[in-house]
Amino acid sequence: MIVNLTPTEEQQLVEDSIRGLLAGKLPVDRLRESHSHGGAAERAIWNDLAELGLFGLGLAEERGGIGYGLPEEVIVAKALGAHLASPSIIAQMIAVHLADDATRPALMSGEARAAFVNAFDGGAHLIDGEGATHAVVVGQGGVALVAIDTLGTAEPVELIDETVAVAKVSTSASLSGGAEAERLSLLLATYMAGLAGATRDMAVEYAQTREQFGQPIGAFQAIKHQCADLALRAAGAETQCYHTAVTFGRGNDDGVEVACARLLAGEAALANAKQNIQIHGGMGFTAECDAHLFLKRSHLISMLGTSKAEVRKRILA
Amino acid sequence: MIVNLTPTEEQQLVEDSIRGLLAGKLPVDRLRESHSHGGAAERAIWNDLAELGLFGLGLAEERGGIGYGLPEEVIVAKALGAHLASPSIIAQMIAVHLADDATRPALMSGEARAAFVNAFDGGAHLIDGEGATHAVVVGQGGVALVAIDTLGTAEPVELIDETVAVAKVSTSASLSGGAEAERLSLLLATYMAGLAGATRDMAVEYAQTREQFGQPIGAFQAIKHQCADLALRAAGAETQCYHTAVTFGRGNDDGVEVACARLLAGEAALANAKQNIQIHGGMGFTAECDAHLFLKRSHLISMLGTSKAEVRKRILA
Amino acid sequence: MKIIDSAELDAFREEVRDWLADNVPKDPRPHDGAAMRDFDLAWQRRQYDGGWAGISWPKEYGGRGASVLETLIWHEEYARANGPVSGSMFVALSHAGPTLINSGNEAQKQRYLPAILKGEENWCQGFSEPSAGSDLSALKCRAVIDGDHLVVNGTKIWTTYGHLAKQQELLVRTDPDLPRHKGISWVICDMETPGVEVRPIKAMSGLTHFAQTFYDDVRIPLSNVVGEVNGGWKVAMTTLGFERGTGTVPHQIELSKRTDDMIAEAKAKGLLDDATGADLATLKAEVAALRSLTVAQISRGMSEAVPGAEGNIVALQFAELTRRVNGYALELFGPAALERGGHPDYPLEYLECFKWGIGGGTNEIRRNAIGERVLGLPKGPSAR
Amino acid sequence: MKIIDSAELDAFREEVRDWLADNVPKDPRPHDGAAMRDFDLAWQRRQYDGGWAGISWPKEYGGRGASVLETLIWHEEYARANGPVSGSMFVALSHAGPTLINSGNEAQKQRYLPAILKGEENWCQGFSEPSAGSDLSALKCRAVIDGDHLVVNGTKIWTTYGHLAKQQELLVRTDPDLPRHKGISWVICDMETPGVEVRPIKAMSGLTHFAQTFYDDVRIPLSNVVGEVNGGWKVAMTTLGFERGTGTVPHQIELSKRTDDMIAEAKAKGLLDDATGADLATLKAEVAALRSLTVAQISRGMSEAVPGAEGNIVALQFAELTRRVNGYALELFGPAALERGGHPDYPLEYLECFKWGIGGGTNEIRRNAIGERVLGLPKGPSAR
Repeated sequence: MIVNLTPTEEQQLVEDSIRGLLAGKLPVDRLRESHSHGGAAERAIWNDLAELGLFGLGLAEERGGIGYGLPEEVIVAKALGAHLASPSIIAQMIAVHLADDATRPALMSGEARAAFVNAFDGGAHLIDGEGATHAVVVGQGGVALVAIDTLGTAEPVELIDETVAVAKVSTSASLSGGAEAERLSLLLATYMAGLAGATRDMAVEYAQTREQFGQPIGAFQAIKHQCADLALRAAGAETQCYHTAVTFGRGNDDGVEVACARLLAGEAALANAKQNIQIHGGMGFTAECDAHLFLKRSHLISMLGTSKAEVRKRILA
Repeated sequence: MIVNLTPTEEQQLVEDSIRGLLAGKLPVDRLRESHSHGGAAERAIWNDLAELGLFGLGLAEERGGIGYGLPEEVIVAKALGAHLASPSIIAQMIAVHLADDATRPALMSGEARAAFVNAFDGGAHLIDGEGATHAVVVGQGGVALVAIDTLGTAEPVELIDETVAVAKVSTSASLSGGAEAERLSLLLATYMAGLAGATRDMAVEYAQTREQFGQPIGAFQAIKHQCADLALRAAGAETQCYHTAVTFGRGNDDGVEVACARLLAGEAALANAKQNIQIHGGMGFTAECDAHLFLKRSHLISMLGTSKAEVRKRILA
Repeated sequence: MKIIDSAELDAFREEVRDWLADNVPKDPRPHDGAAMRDFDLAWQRRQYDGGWAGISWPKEYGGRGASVLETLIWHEEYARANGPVSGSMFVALSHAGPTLINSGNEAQKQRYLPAILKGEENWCQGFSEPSAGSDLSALKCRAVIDGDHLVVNGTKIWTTYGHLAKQQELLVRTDPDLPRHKGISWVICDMETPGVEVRPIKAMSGLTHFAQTFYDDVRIPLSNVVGEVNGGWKVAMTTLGFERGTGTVPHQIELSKRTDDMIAEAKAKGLLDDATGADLATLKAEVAALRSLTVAQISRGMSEAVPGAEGNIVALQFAELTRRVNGYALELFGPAALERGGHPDYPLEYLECFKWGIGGGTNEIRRNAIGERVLGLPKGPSAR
Repeated sequence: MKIIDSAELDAFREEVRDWLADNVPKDPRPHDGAAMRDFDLAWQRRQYDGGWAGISWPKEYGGRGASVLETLIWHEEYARANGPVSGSMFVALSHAGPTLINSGNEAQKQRYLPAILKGEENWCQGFSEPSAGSDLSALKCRAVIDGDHLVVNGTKIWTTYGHLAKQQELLVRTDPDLPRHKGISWVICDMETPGVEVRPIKAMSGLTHFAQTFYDDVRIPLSNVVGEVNGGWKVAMTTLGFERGTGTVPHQIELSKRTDDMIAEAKAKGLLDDATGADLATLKAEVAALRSLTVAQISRGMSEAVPGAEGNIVALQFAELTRRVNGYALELFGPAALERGGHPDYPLEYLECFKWGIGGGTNEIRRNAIGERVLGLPKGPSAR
């Protein structure tokens, strides 16, 4: 098996169109305004996303999907991460795979909407749930798609990431593993690789333009080498996600590959977010600079579903 | 309780005299010649060490010792580490504490000699055992002093550190913990802090003198910041060892403090040794440069007695 | 290396402990805003009334005149009694006050020092500028002499509690033709002077700790210049702390407590396994190292008047370790620990701790200082 | 992003696999010395006889002319078959040979290339100097034209297998008055020329991998200059690997195997608990990242002729990871793993792996290159 990780022309088109849409409609700085929080900006373009074919991109044509595969889905997931898009878009992308024939068309058209529920020992968090008809419940045991009204009463709570709207709920959904759980885990990993890549780019741009001691700070090795480390981590996470997507179902141990992607991307997203703040100095510590948003989102997503301890166990499984 | 870590005048005298002796008789570069290996150079000055009062330095006067305490012993242990002295000197320093009244005088005078036996799951290594009459056996369970002839047949083996002479032996000594085992662990920790300090000094000296791109390499942040990290680790390890020595038996949890010292010093010795090699570039990779000797000794000593896993458990005990 | 024991110190410790037990505020300290400032000022006044204000300040300026050892005891007991952080009084007590004592004239001392100790006026620092960052000598904020006044124009940023302070220690460029380190003056600026405009800056934690200040033809009496006109660099550089390294003790003890609490909570919740145990043991060992480094720094302070550059080692260890400890809590306690508003509020503590290592000397600047001033490595090819 | 499948490639893979199964030496490769060199030359000859020598070299120069994909398959199968490292043939095959193909004249190609492929002559590299280190442009080794010869005086260091090589690619300064990067020539030096003296240097592992070479009035025919006199910098900089990133595949596969073996051994020995499991899982994930980074680099090599600076990312990840993996084995398996001479010889593997990240570009130089050439950051204040 020989793997080529260079995007095909078709994949490049997929990437260009999602990036184009996101650049226009979901620029990161939208989150400086609280009225864009909680997935509001995403809900406003939900139909555009559906029309772009995002919901069903990797679903087989015979099941009504676009007929691409995981490689195209991860391309989208990475772009979503780079734009700090609401996790609900990933939830919807997964929901179509989990849905039965009756529900699927409404999810694909965007008429029905999904949001994540993170089910953990002692509670559950519904994330950006406004307007959702379905919940993609994720936890140690895997994933399940349920109707939103199966969740207990929702009680708002603020998490570390104030740009998402969260409510405590309860759920008794029985989660299951398997290929769709792995797909979800890989999409989340790639979303985090997108976070890691975006903070690398932010840091590099700042290092090129910000001057101190009469030099752009990127000329100083202390900053330059930090940027190199950002690039190393982002590249490792991204290529592992892509490699896993391409080889999925082709004889590798997918569970191990996905778990590696998840661990690498989670660490890269967090470490890069912290380093990006550090490189931005005082500015990076303010709420006015976008650097902190990536840190907060990294914590949120790295704790969605499988825990780090569980991920590491799967790598050695 | 207020702790002052600045050496007293008397402690400074102890330090100056041991350093003076070691600088003259055990310069690190002696180990470039294999005839100094295996503790040979140390055996040649064993009587000088005894006359300096090293064997019994921290032993109470009523037991025939010099009457100093742990602070003075760790000052010596650190100097021994900085000179890559044979671990047998530490073994002898501990042996006088472990010995019964009949044996102690001969150990203090240097007439009887001790060497370490590292007892681990599956074997035991006698280190620099030539001429030894006694063995200080160390392992997970603690420490024991035994006569050298209680060990099984000695079969020479080369360890990672070719400057020590090692033999596989067997021992059925029953080890015990307690204050003397903690004392030993602290002396080994401080020996490693000595290794960490020496590699910091080596790296800094090289960075000050070696030029590249028309500058001393220490002017470049990549090297300067590595040196700062060497200094941070060495200082953390050293001050923790000293603090533990001063407060020993004064109401702190000595077991936890010693374990912290051991963990910090082991990590500092290893990390600094690696970084020192890196800073020395090609030269650091050669057998001609002393940098590798510190790496090898760090591995040897960090595995003597309590394992890292056990050390970490004790920190949380 | 020895234990210092004395009946006098024991008695002093007991006195401190008793007073703190009776006086440390029971109400939680507000996180920010005027309520926080008022809390800080009231607590300062209470210490003043108890005879504890300016613990290490010389007696002649109203301080307690405590020795290094007594100061250390004060800070230890203060931390153990959960005494509140000095917060919006920090600059006044630990920086501006000591600078005035060292370099101010008698009139300035009489005017400003009692007001600090009594909790009547707090101070902020106007050193950093948007374009200068860590490079103080590049500051541009301009002051022109006009009669018996300075007229200041420019801006300062990262001024901690600038929006809540009464006075400011302000560095301005009074002669742009002199070399960079010359031509700077150290001036007392009343924040209520016309032309001073303060824009609060929200931190990523959601709290508002600092501000940017804009100066538009701000007239400051020349009598507010501390030291010589154009001699401000020297004034700023010779500011001596009287605390001799003891000021970091509360942070160190606090971090140690936090780590022990985390370990206890992990045990209680059944989260302690070999893996988390290994991580927690490493953190606890690093906390022990921080404690020992702090003690070593204070030990040096007992015999050396001028604090050495080794303080950067303590500060660097603290800055990096506090992020690791607070970050690990989020990982250890799982998604529930991401919720805001709990006790402790893990995300708040975590987000706040990023300020260490950025404000008051970045980790990079500290590594430069350790390399150059502790280890004697040469300065870099360019500016530093 | 796709899987490349074709019957031709499958057939090629099978052919490679079969040949390697029959021909890879069963005897262990000697660790160093002439025995090692002779082993390497004999294995090269065997590959030549089998038609596999110079897998990616153009056919016109005696190579196999394999495509990038075929080269990749070769390296994959080679690693899986435990093929020996190219060792003392590495410079000839991967550097000197390709340089001659790119920049040599026809006579030079005819004289030297077949001797490489047939395993008759191995090469070493004479680039680094004691006072120049990573800074090639500062080289001082001097060559003066005397009739139709160059007369060389000076010294080179870190010459891998310099004491075992027949030919050397040598950079000398032919005009000290030109700017640093000019005035350098790329010369073929026969190591048996009078005046060449080689001092082997022992590495910290105890093995002797490299040497310092001294040149005392060494006369080299001008016909041995490759490219123009004073044009050596250009020759050195335009050396293109034909392998397009596939050359690192054996190292990556080897490290992957070593990691999996370590995990298996830990399981077998009952050493796998939550703590060691966490460490090993992290290492295995990093090994997966190295694999994926390598695949990405090769993917770029399929469409781009000139290898990009991204290769530094792969090299840096490998250099740092191999130290971590080999170092962890010592920690994991305890004091018994400190013994030399076992299978594997953990200390030997560990000590040897420090060469990555020092030789052929330090980690620091690679981080500079990633910062400047991949990310587009400005060069540093001084030289770099």
